[in-house]
Amino acid sequence: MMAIQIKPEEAVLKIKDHDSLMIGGFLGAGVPLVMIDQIVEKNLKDLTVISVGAGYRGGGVDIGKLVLNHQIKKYITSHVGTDPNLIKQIVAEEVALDLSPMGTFIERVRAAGAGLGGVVTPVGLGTEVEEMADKIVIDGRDYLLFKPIKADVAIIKAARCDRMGNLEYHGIANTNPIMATAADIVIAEVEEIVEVGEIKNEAVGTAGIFVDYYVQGYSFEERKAIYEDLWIAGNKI
Amino acid sequence: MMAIQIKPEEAVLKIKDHDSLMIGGFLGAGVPLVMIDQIVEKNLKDLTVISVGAGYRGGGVDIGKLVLNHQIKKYITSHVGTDPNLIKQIVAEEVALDLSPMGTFIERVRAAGAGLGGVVTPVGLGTEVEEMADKIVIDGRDYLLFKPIKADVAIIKAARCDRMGNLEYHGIANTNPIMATAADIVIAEVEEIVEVGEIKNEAVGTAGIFVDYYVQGYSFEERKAIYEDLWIAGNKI
Amino acid sequence: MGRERIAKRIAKEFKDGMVVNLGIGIPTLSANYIPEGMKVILQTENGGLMFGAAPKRGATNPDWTNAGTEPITIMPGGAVFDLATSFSMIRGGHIDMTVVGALEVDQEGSVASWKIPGKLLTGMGGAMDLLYGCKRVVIAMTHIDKHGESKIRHKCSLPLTGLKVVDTIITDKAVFDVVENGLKLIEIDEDSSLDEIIRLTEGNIVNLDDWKLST
Amino acid sequence: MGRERIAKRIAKEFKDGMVVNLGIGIPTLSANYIPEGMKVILQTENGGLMFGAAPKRGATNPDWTNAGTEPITIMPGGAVFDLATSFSMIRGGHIDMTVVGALEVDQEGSVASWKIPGKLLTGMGGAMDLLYGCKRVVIAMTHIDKHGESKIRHKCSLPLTGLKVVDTIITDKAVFDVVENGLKLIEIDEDSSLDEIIRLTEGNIVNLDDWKLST
Repeated sequence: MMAIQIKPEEAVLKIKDHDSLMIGGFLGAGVPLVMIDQIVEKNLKDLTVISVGAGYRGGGVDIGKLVLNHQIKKYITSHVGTDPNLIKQIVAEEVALDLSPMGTFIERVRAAGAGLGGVVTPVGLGTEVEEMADKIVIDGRDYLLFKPIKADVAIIKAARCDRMGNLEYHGIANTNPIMATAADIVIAEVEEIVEVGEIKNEAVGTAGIFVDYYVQGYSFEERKAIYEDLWIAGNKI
Repeated sequence: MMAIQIKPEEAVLKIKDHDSLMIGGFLGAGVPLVMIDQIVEKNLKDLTVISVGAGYRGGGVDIGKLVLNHQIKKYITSHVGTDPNLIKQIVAEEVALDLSPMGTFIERVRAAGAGLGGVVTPVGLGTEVEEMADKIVIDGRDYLLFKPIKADVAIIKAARCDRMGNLEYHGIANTNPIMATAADIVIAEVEEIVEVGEIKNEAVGTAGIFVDYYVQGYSFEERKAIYEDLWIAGNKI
Repeated sequence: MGRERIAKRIAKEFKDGMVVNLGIGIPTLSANYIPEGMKVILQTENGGLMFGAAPKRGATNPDWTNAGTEPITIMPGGAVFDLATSFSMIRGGHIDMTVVGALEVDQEGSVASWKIPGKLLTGMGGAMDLLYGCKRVVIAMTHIDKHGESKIRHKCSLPLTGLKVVDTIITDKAVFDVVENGLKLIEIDEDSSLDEIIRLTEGNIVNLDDWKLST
Repeated sequence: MGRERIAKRIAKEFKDGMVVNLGIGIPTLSANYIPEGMKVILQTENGGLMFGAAPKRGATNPDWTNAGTEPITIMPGGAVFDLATSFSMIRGGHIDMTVVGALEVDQEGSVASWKIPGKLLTGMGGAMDLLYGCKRVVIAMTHIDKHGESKIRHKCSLPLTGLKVVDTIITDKAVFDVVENGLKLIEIDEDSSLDEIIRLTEGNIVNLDDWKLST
């Protein structure tokens, strides 16, 4: 079915308590900020969040808001070091943690979207990661076999979207194009919605056939202001 | 090391008799035509060709020239139906055939380039393909496990290349970006060589770090003329 | 000849917004019969979405081709991508329907299309991925072979392309759905008859009650 | 403090045209010491190649960030890509060198950096992929911890990030290569001495004959 535009407050109704929820982005960058705020407002509970890392450094920003609001029961990721609140909830066993190395994590998401049965990787051999996977031998060499990771809903972030749901990414797209393939329902938050034909065939990073709903997020200038404030506060610029 | 520009007749010297050679493209489309002609001229022997399919329909064009010149000892592919000469050589056991389904084939090439130990796919279960792979069970479901496919040399085709070897593809890139990752030596044939900065960051389809050598191929207009002639001859247009 | 007839009948399976991969031959022909105003998103497995009619001489683009290396156009809203992305799309269940030809289909929904031992040797190409990965698999073929034998079999005799993967069979004479224990007759072509269908179909038809005459 | 000293020493490992991934902290600092005229291609694992200096206020781009979500610039000739592509690049052996910090390294080239049971819980992030996949692994860290204990151990006591993966260790006091049966001393910092290095290095130094004084 064709992707359709809805309001963020309608889009959030597609997510239910106890859902597994992929959130695109990378440790705060390239994250669907408006949709996350909606999830906070809607106070969805017991979510299994699937994200390559936690939210922006220090916590309380983007995904960190879901943490502060105690909406997460399980976190499937490769890194939580940026959010001390999340670490506290993990230590207190309020949130279950499911870790894999970053390259393995994203390959597991890709496998789910690509109809593959697993990921065969040497990364993590000889470490505790061996306990997180099965070991298999191919041509006399050891590998770890991981299962795919899929989700009920993915909320992702792109720069532009056309009326068919085709997404164009600007800059570093990080996990967004991969997560777009691996969830039953895909909601894309974009800076700008344009007419069909304005995004060149070659510039389509996620084809519209993967997208169910698209919502208007912050404009590029608004996002720039949000991140500059964070960076100024953190003495980064 | 930085990619460097060389002449096609120098580039072909990087390929040796008995090498495994990936050839980008798809059944004649998006193929490195100039480099293939060089390989014919150099009369390289006993090549293991790795290509998603055979050459342009009817044979004798692009990869089909290597067939006519009896330069191939093994063909790793998913489809040879377009080249009757190749089929004859396979039937005569002059050329060994190593088949896998198309999606599995390209995923095996990707695995080699991506440092993965294998490909786990359900495609081909219940068919003769089961004999081409190992069977594994994950969560009670059967899958086939295929090994990665890598090559000594890959010759690929892109539209534009900058002086750092960054490649931009126009239209359907097919196997070219994947093969660029899976060979010890990568030679890119391009229509146009431009200065660094002319290819937008987002438009880089293969980063220059994957490319060892780039050569000037036919221009877009020349390629268009070549394919229009083929299509007119075949009553396609 | 039944080619156009089959193609027209295939087109009745299209729905607005559907993502479809059409095999070469008759299935590709069916694109000519997409109803006016309906948007069907055609995928080509070499790496494109939303392709349109063949271009005219002089207006071709050597980088816009279909899986048969024929020139195509790509429409506004279309996308191009590499082959790994294309087959991830196919295998990952993101294509709503594929329509492909076959040498044989059987009552269990298995299909043979890629190999005749000692005779036809082409390789399976993308067919197995399509049969496995697409949400709905429609086989389009002539009902009988050139020797008059039914191509709808109890069990395929040729090497399989896919095991128990077919949802619907469209021939020049009838339409069947593959159901629990065999085939359900859905439609009979107006130039055929129930008697003929029963006579020319080797596979078990388990439901003969719900068919209609196609127009 | 030795941070700048270590960063400067790391920079001596750079070669023209090299593709390098620098870990956060001291390794990232070393980019400031890339010799004039030398082109080192920096990769950031979140998905970029050829990043340059941090931008000024007002000139940042929220879509151009490093793995620490700090603003970066991307230079002409750079490329951006998704995370699967980035880690394929890393794991597939397409990065010439990575320089990362560590809590401990041992004489077998194993390294611990991601976990202190009961204390530090962050997840391994991309560290394991980098250690496994990059052609050359350089560990950059202070020679001793805050208790004065050697961070170069016979055997790592903390959970490993990588088993037998390290090629070179750069500290504020010395440089070692990991060789067959232990560590080969390559360089001693001018403010240190052979005696001190021997005293402060728990891991086996098997070759003490080929070192030079760093300047």
